[in-house]
Amino acid sequence: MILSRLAARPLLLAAGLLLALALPWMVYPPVALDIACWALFAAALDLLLGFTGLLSFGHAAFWGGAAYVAGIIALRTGLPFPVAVLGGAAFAAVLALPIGYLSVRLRGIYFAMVTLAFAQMVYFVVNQWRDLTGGENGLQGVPRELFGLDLSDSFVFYYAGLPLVLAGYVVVWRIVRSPFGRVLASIRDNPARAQALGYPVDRYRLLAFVLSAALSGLAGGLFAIGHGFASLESVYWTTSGQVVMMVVLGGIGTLWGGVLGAALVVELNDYLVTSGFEGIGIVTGTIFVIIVLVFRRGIWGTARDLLRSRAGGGRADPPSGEAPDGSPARPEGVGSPV
Amino acid sequence: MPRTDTAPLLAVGGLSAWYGEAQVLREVSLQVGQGEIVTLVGRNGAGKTTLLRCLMGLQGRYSGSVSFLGQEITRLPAHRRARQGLGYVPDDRGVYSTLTVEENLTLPPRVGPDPWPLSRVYETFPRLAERRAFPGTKLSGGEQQMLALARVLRMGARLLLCDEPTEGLSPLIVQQIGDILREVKRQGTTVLLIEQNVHFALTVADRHYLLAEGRVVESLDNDEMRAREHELLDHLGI
Amino acid sequence: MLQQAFNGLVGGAFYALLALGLAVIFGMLGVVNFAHGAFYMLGAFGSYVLLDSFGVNFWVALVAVPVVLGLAGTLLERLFIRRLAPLDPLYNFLFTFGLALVLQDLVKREYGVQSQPYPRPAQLSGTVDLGLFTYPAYQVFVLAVSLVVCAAVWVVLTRTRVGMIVRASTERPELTRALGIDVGRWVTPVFGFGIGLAGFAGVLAAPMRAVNPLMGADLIITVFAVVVIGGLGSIFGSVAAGFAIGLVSALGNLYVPALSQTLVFILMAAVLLWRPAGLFGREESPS
Amino acid sequence: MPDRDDEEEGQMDGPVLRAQGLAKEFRGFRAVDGVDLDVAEGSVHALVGPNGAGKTTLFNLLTGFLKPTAGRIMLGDRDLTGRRPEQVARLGVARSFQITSLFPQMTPREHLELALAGATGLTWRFWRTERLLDRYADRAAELLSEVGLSAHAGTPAGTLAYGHKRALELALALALDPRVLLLDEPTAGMGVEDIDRTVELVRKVRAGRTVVMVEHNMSVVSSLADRVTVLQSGRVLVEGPYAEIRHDPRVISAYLGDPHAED
Amino acid sequence: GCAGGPGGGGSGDKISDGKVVLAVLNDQSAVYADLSGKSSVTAVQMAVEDYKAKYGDKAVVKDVEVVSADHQNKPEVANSKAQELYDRQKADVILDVPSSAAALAVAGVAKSKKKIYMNIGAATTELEGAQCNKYTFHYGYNTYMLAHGTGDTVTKDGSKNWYIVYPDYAFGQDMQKNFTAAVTGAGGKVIQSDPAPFPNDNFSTFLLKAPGLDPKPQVLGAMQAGGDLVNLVKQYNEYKLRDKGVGLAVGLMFITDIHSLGPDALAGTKFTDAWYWNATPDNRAWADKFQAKANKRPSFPNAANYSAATQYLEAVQRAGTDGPDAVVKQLEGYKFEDAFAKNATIRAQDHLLLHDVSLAQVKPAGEVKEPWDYEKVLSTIPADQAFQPVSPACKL
Ligand SMILES: Nc1ncnc2c1ncn2[C@@H]1O[C@H](COP(=O)(O)OP(=O)(O)OP(=O)(O)O)[C@@H](O)[C@H]1O
Ligand SMILES: Nc1ncnc2c1ncn2[C@@H]1O[C@H](COP(=O)(O)OP(=O)(O)OP(=O)(O)O)[C@@H](O)[C@H]1O
Ligand SMILES: [Mg+2]
Ligand SMILES: [Mg+2]
Repeated sequence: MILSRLAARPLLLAAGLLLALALPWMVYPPVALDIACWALFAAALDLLLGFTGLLSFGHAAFWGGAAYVAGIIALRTGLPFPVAVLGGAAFAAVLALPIGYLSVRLRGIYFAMVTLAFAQMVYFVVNQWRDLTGGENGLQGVPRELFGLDLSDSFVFYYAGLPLVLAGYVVVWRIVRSPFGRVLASIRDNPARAQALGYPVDRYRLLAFVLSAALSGLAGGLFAIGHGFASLESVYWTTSGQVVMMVVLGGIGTLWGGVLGAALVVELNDYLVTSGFEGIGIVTGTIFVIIVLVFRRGIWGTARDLLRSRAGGGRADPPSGEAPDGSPARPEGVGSPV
Repeated sequence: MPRTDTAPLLAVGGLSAWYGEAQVLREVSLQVGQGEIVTLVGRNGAGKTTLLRCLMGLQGRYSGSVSFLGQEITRLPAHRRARQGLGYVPDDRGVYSTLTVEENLTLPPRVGPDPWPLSRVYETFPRLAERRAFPGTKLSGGEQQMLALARVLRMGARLLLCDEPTEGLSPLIVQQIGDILREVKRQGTTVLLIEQNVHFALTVADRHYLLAEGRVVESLDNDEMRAREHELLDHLGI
Repeated sequence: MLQQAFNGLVGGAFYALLALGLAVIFGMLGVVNFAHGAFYMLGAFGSYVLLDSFGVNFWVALVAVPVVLGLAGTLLERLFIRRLAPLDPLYNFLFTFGLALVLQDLVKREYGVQSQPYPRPAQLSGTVDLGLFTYPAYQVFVLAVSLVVCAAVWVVLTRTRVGMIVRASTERPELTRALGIDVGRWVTPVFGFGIGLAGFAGVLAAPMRAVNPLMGADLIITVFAVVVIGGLGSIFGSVAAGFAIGLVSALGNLYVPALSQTLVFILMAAVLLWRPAGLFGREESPS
Repeated sequence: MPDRDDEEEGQMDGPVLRAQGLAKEFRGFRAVDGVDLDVAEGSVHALVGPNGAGKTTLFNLLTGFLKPTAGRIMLGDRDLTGRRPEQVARLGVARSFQITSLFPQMTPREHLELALAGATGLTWRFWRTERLLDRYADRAAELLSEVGLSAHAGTPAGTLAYGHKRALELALALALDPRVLLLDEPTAGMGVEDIDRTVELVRKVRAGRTVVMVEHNMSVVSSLADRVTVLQSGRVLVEGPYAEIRHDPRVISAYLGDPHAED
Repeated sequence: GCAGGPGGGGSGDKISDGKVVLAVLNDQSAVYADLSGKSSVTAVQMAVEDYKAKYGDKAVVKDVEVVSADHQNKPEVANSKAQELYDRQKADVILDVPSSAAALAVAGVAKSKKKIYMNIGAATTELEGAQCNKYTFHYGYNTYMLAHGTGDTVTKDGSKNWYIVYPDYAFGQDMQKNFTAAVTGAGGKVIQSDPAPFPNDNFSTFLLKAPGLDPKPQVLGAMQAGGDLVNLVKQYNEYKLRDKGVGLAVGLMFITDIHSLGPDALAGTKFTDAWYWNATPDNRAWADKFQAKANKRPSFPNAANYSAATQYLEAVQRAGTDGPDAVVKQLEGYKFEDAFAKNATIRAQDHLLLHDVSLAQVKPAGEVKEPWDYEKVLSTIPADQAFQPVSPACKL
């Protein structure tokens, strides 16, 4: 039993890696890159939502902001694309500092509203700063440069970009399993207590916010290079909503769930676009509503619970949001720990 | 010994309760007669709070039967039970932060034959009168406890279910609460009390049920309790 | 200038009405209703459909549409919101987000994205002389009505037993039931009422704003900012901030057009820096 | 009743924690109203007073959870006034909460590891593995057995019985190895056996520390406290050793009621 | 796929995959859905039928397929879908793609895949400016044409003083610039131009300000589009600016806008239209055919899509192959006339379609005789004046 558990993790990791490598064979390569980028974005958001207990509804600002910066770097300097992408991620981190500084003092739902509002502000700035961003025409013609290699084929570019995504993923995973991650979880569960133990709660939240933003930026920058442009759409609030949807669909606080959610949402969108069905929002919105109502733990979370109860091992955690002592207290975060 | 001359106000039969897979009450049966003060004693985690939650209809999973005033109420929702005359003082005091002290007091409907008027509440608890316009949770712990008790008195409940009403109260206030309970009893109100403080229990109660590991292990009257106090302290760690 | 200020207040009336509904629902149920904008849109569409397909005039719509939407809200609460209420409030936020997408796209599918025409009611098509300047009668009407509605709601919530019961039910539903109050009976109508308010704002908007499926989506984010500025959980603050922001953005358009779109958000940032709980929000207590 | 430590035994070195003219106003209501408090190094100092006297508020001020309206707080020669809770905790003032406050999904062991790691800066290392925290396992186990929680080291705190939660609270405060330990009603809601154990525990941990406790249980106060400050309506009513103040008529009328202890 | 099948009439290896695939990529669910969504797919299908009917057995391509995709007005989706249409669905040409960001994104794909792309719905002049490329064609209208048509004509008609309100984003800024140039060029004066938030539903600030400007403007130039335009016009009427002597000229208006506002709200407003269904009997004949299929009157993008598809097929017919380079060669400099484009040339230097456009005015409701009968054509602006000269930024 214990042995099989020990073996399960590396096996799972290997399977994941294999899947990541095989993806462009299974789906259309540009879509594969979309999935990879969104998956990283979802994981970065989950770092905040599931592991710190903060629902950011404004992550489009970091994803999109980084997309523009990466695009501008690539366009104006012609540096290799990983440099541009990292530049975008760095920008996202810097942008996250003031936004995070103002937002992390707020709790739960207010945090969501305020991040949403700040992201909208970023949207307006990008829209108006036309000389730099191209306004609503978008930033067009971003090159994919890597020491003169020919990356114009999406299939090839997927493999060129994949290491960045995987690296980002490892970072997320690392953070969650670090001492820092443990503190985040405690802050999520009881911030006043954490403070009394000597932890400057808001600063931990801020660092988590900045890290999450940087990783979102990494994903967004790569996304922009992959598509060859950055558009206003990427900083719009629907993008924030979309990534939250992916995380919730996959399972909050599960890390891997986000990947699943990203893959499903991207594929679904891709399918609906050509299906001739008007009203994509009806389908995605309905799925989202059903998940929130019925499978609150998301696909991954639900599956994991089923497996666990089947295996008869440790009992399943109580549904997140309900304190295990049945007290009517409303915890501030959404997530439950892994 | 349980009085047999009147039909019991509250009768509990074969009550079991669970949290998840953990069973915390096992076949608990007890009776409380009209006008009695009965305490539940037992060490931390014995299941006292859970028992009260079952009586009030707040416990998620339980089996057995509860009857009040001769009527079966096992399946009634909580608010219907309250309307029949059950008054609940939860162990966390249950004070609303979004309501002022006075609103906290006047929130529940009057249910019994003899509800206290607000003026009497304020006479008895002058602290509350002073802070009447403040949000409920801005009161100190002890003040909140008073508020919770005062609230069910104002409701005029026939049976008070009090979960450790003296916890965290100063000796003076504890004495005062003892007085109130005795006064309430004189008026014919019945009280089922959870109490850790055996001295206090002895001064107010008529009878005691001892709970251990979810079972009623003893039913004692005041004299027996006093006589066996030390033995019980040693064995049960009350 | 004075005229501009007045005009700002009229714009602010919509923020205020929406913020009020949002704050009532939030204050009472702890739910931040992302679909509020969608219901505003449904209000406007409702009056359009009534007029277009059934010839029902504005005045009837002004009553009927909020009532119907309010009932729909009641149903919504009964079926869904209630199930999520005991959980973290974020779940209801997410739920209403999904709902907003669905509602918006349903209307889009039915009527397309084009803006639909809706005339001003004949009685209000003239102008009113306000002493210092004349002003379109309809706008004066909007301002007056929304002021009255906001005041009435505030009184009900803070000064009546209904308000008290609903506040209690929101904070500790289980305890409130144990104190003899049938919580379910109260929470539902309040939610319906909040939705009705959004619908009411929508009907008011129809004659002066473009009636299309997207009209609520962007507005709601600004209203969020308004609510944050006004003070978290403060009904009075939300309404006051609604009017104030209307005023500020009208003057902003005039004097600093380059900032006009970001002004609300800059204000929000400033308020957060200075008073994290908003202008009228309650100070948080320890632990 | 209980044997109290001789007054000479605790080395009274002058105040380690000192409040001067401390006041806190809530919307015009003065919950703490000009309190001067000197807590001697190494002593156990009890705060008693009727409900609503301002004891918890005073604690919140001392630990930075509330900002004082007026007055100063000194720890040794350091000024604590206006510092944030985590800074106060780092500087050596730890507290327990009157209403238990834990991380419901974490086990007691994890609680303690977290408390122990807090001061080290280790917890900023988001790139390291959490096994790093294992280095505190021994000390955590020690603390758990001290408070009698060894058997529950691996149970999620949310499902512990109340008494155990209180014990964990205490262990957490101890884990910070504070100079001054503030305990808000450490025995509230406990049975006699647990109370005795807690008294023993406090007696044990006071060595080398200063303890300030709010307590309503007079037998606990009498057996532990070197000095007692009686608060009423936000002001200091009387201060002195327990033996003195228990007979003070003002204290009796304001707080103790008619002669309380039968001893 | 029956590539090189028997009886293929020699088209076999000349036609890639044995068939020609026309892909309509446009907005079928967001803001432009009514203007040019599925109805444009219908228009393209009409073009295919007409092509087959015209050439019958002589048609170079026997097998013409029309596919479509919804880009939801999201450039990312447009970008991915364009790649997929070219790669997987073997599209030989992509048509339509409204909104500038999506249009430019697809132009990039066309360039790298070396496949033909004929844009219809985008207003940006970037397509024939800095972002132009060998495989991209711009069809129908652009900001220069809208601004110059209206600005020039209205000024020359006597409204010399303008107050311009434009939405603060790329399209609006473009329009503002072009309008100012046109007005000044025609001897008028722009007294002030103000950026308005976008999106925005409250324009009263500007409307209140307008009559008080010194000198008083004779015409308010509104550069808003879609919902914002509707808001602005509603409020313009509310404040009775027309009565105060401030007329209204609109930068971009589609017939669908008039339909949604009701003609009375806009009566008298002048604007430039690329094509109006009831302008000539010829237009009307096509509009009738269209209505039989689509159940509504065509917007100009509908007609433009028809025209683009027709001209593409004609070019394939002339080239005898669907090889992109050969087709491009056939399209460049081609002069023609069809149901949409009159006096038309595809300019070889930048692939912009030049054609006659009209200055139109909205009829008051009293003059509307049938559904969608909203416009009166005031004058025709000849193709060579309607569009801008070749931009030096464009290097094909
Ligand atoms: N929400 C819960 N989930 C799981 N177990 C619980 C929960 N609440 C209580 N328990 C367990 O049920 C048992 C009985 O708890 P209960 O609160 O009824 O005890 P009690 O006698 O009131 O104790 P105390 O004197 O500490 O209040 C305890 O072992 C406790 O750990
Ligand atoms: N955040 C607050 N806002 C307003 N008043 C408050 C606040 N916190 C405490 N008070 C008031 O300050 C007074 C002192 O409260 P405190 O909790 O300090 O009392 P206490 O001495 O600890 O009482 P107890 O022993 O009952 O816990 C009380 O009257 C209380 O109502
Ligand atoms: Mg209990
Ligand atoms: Mg206290």
